[in-house]
Amino acid sequence: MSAIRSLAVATLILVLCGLPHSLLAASPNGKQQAGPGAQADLDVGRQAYVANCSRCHGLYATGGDGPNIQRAPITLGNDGVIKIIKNGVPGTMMTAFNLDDTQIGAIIAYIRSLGRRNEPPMPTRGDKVKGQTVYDGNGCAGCHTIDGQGGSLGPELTQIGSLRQPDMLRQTLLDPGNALPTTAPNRDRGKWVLYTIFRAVQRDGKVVEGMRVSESTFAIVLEDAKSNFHSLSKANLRSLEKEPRKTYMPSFKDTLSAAQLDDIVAYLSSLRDLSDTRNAQ
Amino acid sequence: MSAIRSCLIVALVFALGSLARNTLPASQDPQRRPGTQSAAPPIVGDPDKGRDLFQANCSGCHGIDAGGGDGPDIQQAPASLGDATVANIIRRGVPDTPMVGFFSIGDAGAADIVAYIRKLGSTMSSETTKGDPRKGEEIYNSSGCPACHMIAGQGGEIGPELTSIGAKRGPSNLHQRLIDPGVNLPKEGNVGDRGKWTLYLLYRAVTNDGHVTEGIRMGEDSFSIVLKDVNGNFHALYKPNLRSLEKEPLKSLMPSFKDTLSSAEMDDLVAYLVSLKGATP
Amino acid sequence: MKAAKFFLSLLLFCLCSPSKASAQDVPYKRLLHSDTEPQNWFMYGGDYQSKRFSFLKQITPQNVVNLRPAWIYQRSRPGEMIEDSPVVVDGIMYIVEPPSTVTALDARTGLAIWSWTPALPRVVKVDGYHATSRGVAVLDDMVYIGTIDCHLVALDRKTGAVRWSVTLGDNKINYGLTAAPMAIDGKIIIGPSGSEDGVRGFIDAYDAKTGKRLWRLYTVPDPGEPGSETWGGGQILGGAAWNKGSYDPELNLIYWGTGNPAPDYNGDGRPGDDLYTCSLLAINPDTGKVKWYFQYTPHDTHDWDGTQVPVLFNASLDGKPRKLLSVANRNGFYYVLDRVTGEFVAGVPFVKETYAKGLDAKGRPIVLPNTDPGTEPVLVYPSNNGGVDWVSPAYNPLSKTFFVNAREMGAYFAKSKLPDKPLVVGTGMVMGGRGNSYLSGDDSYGAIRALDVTTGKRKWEFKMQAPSWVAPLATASNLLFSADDEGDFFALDSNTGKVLWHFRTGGSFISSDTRSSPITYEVNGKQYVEAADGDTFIAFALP
Amino acid sequence: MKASKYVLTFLIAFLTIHARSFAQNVPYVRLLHADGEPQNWLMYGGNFQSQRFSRLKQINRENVHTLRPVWIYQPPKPGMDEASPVVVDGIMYITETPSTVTALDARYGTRIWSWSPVLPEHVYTIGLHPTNRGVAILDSTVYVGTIDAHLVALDAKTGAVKWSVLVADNKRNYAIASAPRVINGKVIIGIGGGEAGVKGFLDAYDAKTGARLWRLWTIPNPGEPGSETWGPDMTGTGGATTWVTGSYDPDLNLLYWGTGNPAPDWNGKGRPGDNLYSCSLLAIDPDVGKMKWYFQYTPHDTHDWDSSQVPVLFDDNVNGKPRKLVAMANRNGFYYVLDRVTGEFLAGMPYVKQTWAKGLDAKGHPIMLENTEPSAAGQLIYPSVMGGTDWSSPSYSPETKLFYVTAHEMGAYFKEGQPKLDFSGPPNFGGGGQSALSGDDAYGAIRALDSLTGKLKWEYRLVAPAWVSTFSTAGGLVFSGSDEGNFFALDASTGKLLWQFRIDGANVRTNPITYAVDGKQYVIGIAGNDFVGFALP
Repeated sequence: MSAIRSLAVATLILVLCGLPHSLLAASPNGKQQAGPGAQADLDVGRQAYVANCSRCHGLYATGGDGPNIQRAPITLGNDGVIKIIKNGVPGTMMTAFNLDDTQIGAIIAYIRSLGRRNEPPMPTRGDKVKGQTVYDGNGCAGCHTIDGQGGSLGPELTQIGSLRQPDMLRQTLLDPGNALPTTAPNRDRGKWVLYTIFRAVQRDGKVVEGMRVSESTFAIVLEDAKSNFHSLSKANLRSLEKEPRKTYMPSFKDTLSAAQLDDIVAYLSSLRDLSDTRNAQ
Repeated sequence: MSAIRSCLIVALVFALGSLARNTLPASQDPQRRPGTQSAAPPIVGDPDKGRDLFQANCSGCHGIDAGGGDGPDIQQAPASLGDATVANIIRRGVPDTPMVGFFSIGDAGAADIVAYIRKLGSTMSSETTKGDPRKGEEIYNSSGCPACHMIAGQGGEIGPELTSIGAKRGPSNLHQRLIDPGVNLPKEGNVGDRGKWTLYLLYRAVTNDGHVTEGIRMGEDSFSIVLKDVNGNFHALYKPNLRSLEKEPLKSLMPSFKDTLSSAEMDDLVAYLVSLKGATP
Repeated sequence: MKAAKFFLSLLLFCLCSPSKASAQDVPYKRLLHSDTEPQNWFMYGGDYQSKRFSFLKQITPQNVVNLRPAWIYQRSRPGEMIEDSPVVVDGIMYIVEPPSTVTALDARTGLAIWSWTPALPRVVKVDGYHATSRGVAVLDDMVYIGTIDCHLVALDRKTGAVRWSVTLGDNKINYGLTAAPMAIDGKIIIGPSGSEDGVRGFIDAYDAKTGKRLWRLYTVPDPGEPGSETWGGGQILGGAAWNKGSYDPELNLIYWGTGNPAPDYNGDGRPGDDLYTCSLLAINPDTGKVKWYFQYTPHDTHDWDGTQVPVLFNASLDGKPRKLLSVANRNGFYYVLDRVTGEFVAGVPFVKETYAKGLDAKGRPIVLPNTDPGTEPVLVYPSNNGGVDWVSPAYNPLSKTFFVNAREMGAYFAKSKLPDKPLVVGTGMVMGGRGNSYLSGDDSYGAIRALDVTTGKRKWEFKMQAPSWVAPLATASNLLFSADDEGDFFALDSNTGKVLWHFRTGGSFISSDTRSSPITYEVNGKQYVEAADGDTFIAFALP
Repeated sequence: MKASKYVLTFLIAFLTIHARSFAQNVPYVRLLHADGEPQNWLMYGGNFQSQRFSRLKQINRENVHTLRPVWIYQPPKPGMDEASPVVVDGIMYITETPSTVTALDARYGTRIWSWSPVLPEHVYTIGLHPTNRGVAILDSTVYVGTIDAHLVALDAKTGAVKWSVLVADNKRNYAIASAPRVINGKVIIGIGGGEAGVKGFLDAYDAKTGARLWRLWTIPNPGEPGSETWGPDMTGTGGATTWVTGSYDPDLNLLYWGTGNPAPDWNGKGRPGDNLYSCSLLAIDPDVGKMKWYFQYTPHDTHDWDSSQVPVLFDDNVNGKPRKLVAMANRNGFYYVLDRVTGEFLAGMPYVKQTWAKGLDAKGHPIMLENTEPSAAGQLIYPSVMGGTDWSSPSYSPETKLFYVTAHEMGAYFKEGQPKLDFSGPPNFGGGGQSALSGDDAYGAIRALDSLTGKLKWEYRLVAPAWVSTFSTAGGLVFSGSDEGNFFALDASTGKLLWQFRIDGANVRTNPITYAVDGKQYVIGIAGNDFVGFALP
């Protein structure tokens, strides 16, 4: 898979590029619109969704042959999604569906109900202001970028609060190697684990260890701990092994107090900037 | 120009291609085939208003006479696609091409532009014809035309297909071609900044070993050329292997009927050709 | 050597002598003996037996390392993924640019000669299939294409002018053509897609000259007709025969696979075997009547269409010469049948499969419990894309080896409640659940597998990063060409599976798709291998 | 031989230092000495002088005929790719239409990351293609201008946005397709939109923060010096955009940037006078953003002949005296050599057929002929609206001292129409247009000009006018392409065809480059939607 790292990005790009831009414009007001959420609607919605959408987007809209659309009603607005369902997305597999408005409304309500499931609640404990000092005081910025500031080794955290549950953030801080982030299910390939560390031994015995940023049947690109890219032809490798559960991120189990942990989780959860970074300028 | 021949088609494809992926109002007849008129009643626009709008917004790419420039020749677009379709292309653009949507022009403005393009494109076909199409058809068959030309799937493959020639060429133009076939041969639509290219242009190629090939240019680039000889055979020639490659302007594989047909017969034949406005089967 | 010389001279004759007109015509006779013209690739599958095998030997395991692109042709318009398997006749290549544009190329330079595009409805319905085409058929002086809006069109081979065009089914209810047509003596045969909307599958035969329909064979019965009892009184839907079949001129039988019943993942409404879905039909092309049928997957609830291309071959079993055919089926089993009688000869899994204990003496799967999609997802191997999907296999008759591009992947299958009122065909997809919640890509892979053609026993495999969508191509020089899902086209030693050469064609799943069916041909004594990827058709040759 | 050995060893030495541990950090000093690391192609134009000359010579006259593709990359969204890749230590940064940035493994063409902007509902691109010509890199940041006129800084490792600023309002048809020019701590970016009459300017931004340092308007405000060249009524005056990347002389600390046509394009009645500073070359002090000198190639242009060609900087002896020079093959059909210290005109002559000027006077001003203005009936003029050459870059070889340009031999009927000068509302074209001559009456050519005089040394003819940049190498080669998708190599001193390969592509608008990884030299050809890497067997 070329560009494993950018899969998530790519899925997004697929959506964004594919859409008539008009739909993108809908995003701001999108948040205000709340889909009809009555349970009856949800059942109708699930039926209609399963019949028409699930084959490509998965039963829980997390993607499959098509992209993950759980957040589509939030980022595009109901109108945006309605347009897509009615008109399809030119140049993609998303064709137009001639469904009546009630059906479409029910489908969107169903997708929103799924989306909500992923809307992380703000943690009850912890002080996000203190959390930021914990973040700055523990070298997180050395590897992570927030709003354009920080290192590039680890995932960007600008929007992490809206992507990850607090308890999952906590888990990751305690046991980073466990449950590494994955890509959205892509086409017929399933999800792929991001930031997986590989150990490559070249024919001349030279060892390269790094995170997989790109891999194909014949070549792999690893990014080492110093954030240097190593482009390797598999034919020149004596061995290439995954190192599951291994990660460049240290565990903060022993370095952070329970309180500090709550604070930093609170801080991370508060990072929910969904706006296009540059428009914020 | 690879596939000179197909450029016209390509130009059309740009338009039609967009229809498949771009949604248009329900006034369109989805089963429409090229050459036939749109089922939608032509929008009534003002060609004079359209002229200004066209020069302001369209001429830069499509040429001031709509004969093509950076963009394709669109003189016949309203005739072959229907007014509503062209109006929609003007407003919505053609996805994945430089043709952006001129949404700001509005429906009325688009209609005006279409009216102007129609005016540009229909300068010839507004003429009237004397002569009897039925007699003309007999002359067509008895004069050996079907050997080279195809109408509705029947006939030869050397000359241009005539199934809908009446929708593309006016009587005087057709008349003139029957008299002097080599003069102003048909041209392909202008794609890119290449100007229009002459179709059915005869070439004479002499290979380094002295083998001579004469035929119609089907495709050419800077290093190779494909000629179709009088038997309809393709000859793919690599220019470095050619001693000489000469255009034979004014020459055509089609004989002149100046002396073989009486002026009455000529009128009948022209009348028949003008009557050919059908869609391809 | 001698053979090669002969072809060479034949070619020079074809391309250089003015009288090559005759050579550029393709009478049925030439299709019948396509093996004697290895310089041409006459049809989808290469020949009537669908071997995807070439007798060309210029490119060998020794020199394949020098293979490089000779030319590149990029489609003239953006569109869906290219799944085309080109046809090459006497130096002219006929390709299909998605969805339904036919373009004739100079097979030596990739220079376009003519191009034809249908005027499509502004919204083309393609529920459950892609807006693309897998290729054309040629016969005499015409090229035949099935368009995405379900027209079968005959084009002039010299100009691309339309000779005739007929409508098979209404695209408004999701009938569409993606398969390459089959051209036999005076007939064009093709079947439409559409099962995901519950359309009724059929196979049509048309007069090659006039476009007059000669017969239509529905793949699922009308209520009351024989076979209807296998639907338990439920709605009889699906069975689209959306891929190409094979042909035995001597037995005068065509062999054609049928697709899944609808709804795909919930069979509650159609108790029984659901004939003749997920089956292979042996059809008399003169009458359109079924001589025999064999159902791979009775009562399918996993979207395992039986539309894989059957490969026809002869072999002696227990000392007796037999006329056989084999299919690597989407359900994960490899089948060998007697193509005269339809009798089941052998069958073994060719990928991991967890839905059946095996096949009984008649070749019927012994289904395991809890493999039917549940209200809660059930993990089953293979996934809904199967052990292999529409992607053709290849067969090397010299080494008696069958090559398949296998998909090692499982999926969670779940069914959903069916609507109470009967389905109205064409109102949207009727999946009745879903089967594409895949296992992690890191837990799956793809592999080119070499099987003994009579037993299905594996000889070797070549593992790939992920399941791929590219057909293998076998040559007499013991080469096997295919490509992975990341956009690398490669050559293997067909005896060992050792990779000898690879080239990055750059499509890959993440940019444009890699879903081609490579072919090989020869012009002026130079052998080419063609592969499509992304937006690009590439012809490879030796320096 | 010796030389080549030297270069090779030098190269290997260099690579062993850099290539393995893809350093990926590009301090300004590396850009300054770009010629010192020929394995990399660090910026648009190859170096600050925009010479598009590579000192790599592994691929040369003797072996170029064995050149063949080694990988292909196809962007997911088909479009007309005009990118000029940037290669740094084995990583290639390309742009895909309209404004996507992608990092590739330069050896295998596999993708590492990709970033796309979220574009607004409607993007105005009147008179320009929704495409992008490349990125700039400084330290660990990649800079790109987007079609909706933002300038964005991306992390070179991940594509994460570091900062993004709005350069101009796209609703007024301001758009960016050109690559930024990065100099010490500054990002210089130009804009397009002249066909909609936007008012041209050049901007400089702080590379670290994105703060705007200065803006230089290319058209004076009413009352300012130069305003008198627009006639009495200055309202709605537009054009003189800066839509192709300029060059830089670090010693003189001067930027050299071309400006586009005045608006409306084909009807000059509303703007009597020279229309400064349209169709000019501007020499700018990058510290203050002030013009040091200007040279106007086409006063009062009415043929859409932007002077948005890349100015090429080189030094040579003129009449025995060493001079610092800047040369441009202009869209108006003339080749110009100026003193880049003073802007003094030194030499100029046509390099394609032109029928609008009798020649250039001592100051380099064109001596206009009668009846060359667009007319309602249509006035046949050479060159066409495409000009003798357009934005595709030329190259200059310090070894042959030749200037290699993609020439368009084509005329057109220029027609005057009624301009719609409403710069408050939606974009408009500038009153008129052209209908080009038949393609059979035109052709293209790669031409080698004497860099000091513009005299034709040799030409290689093409079937049609091409839109492909050239680059030359120390291997004695000139690479370019045809409009039909052929990519080829010519002998730099004779113009003899040495190799060609057909990439094909609906729209061929290529900026080919060359680079090396682990001692292997690659050439990138781009046509239509394919990026093709070529190398020796």
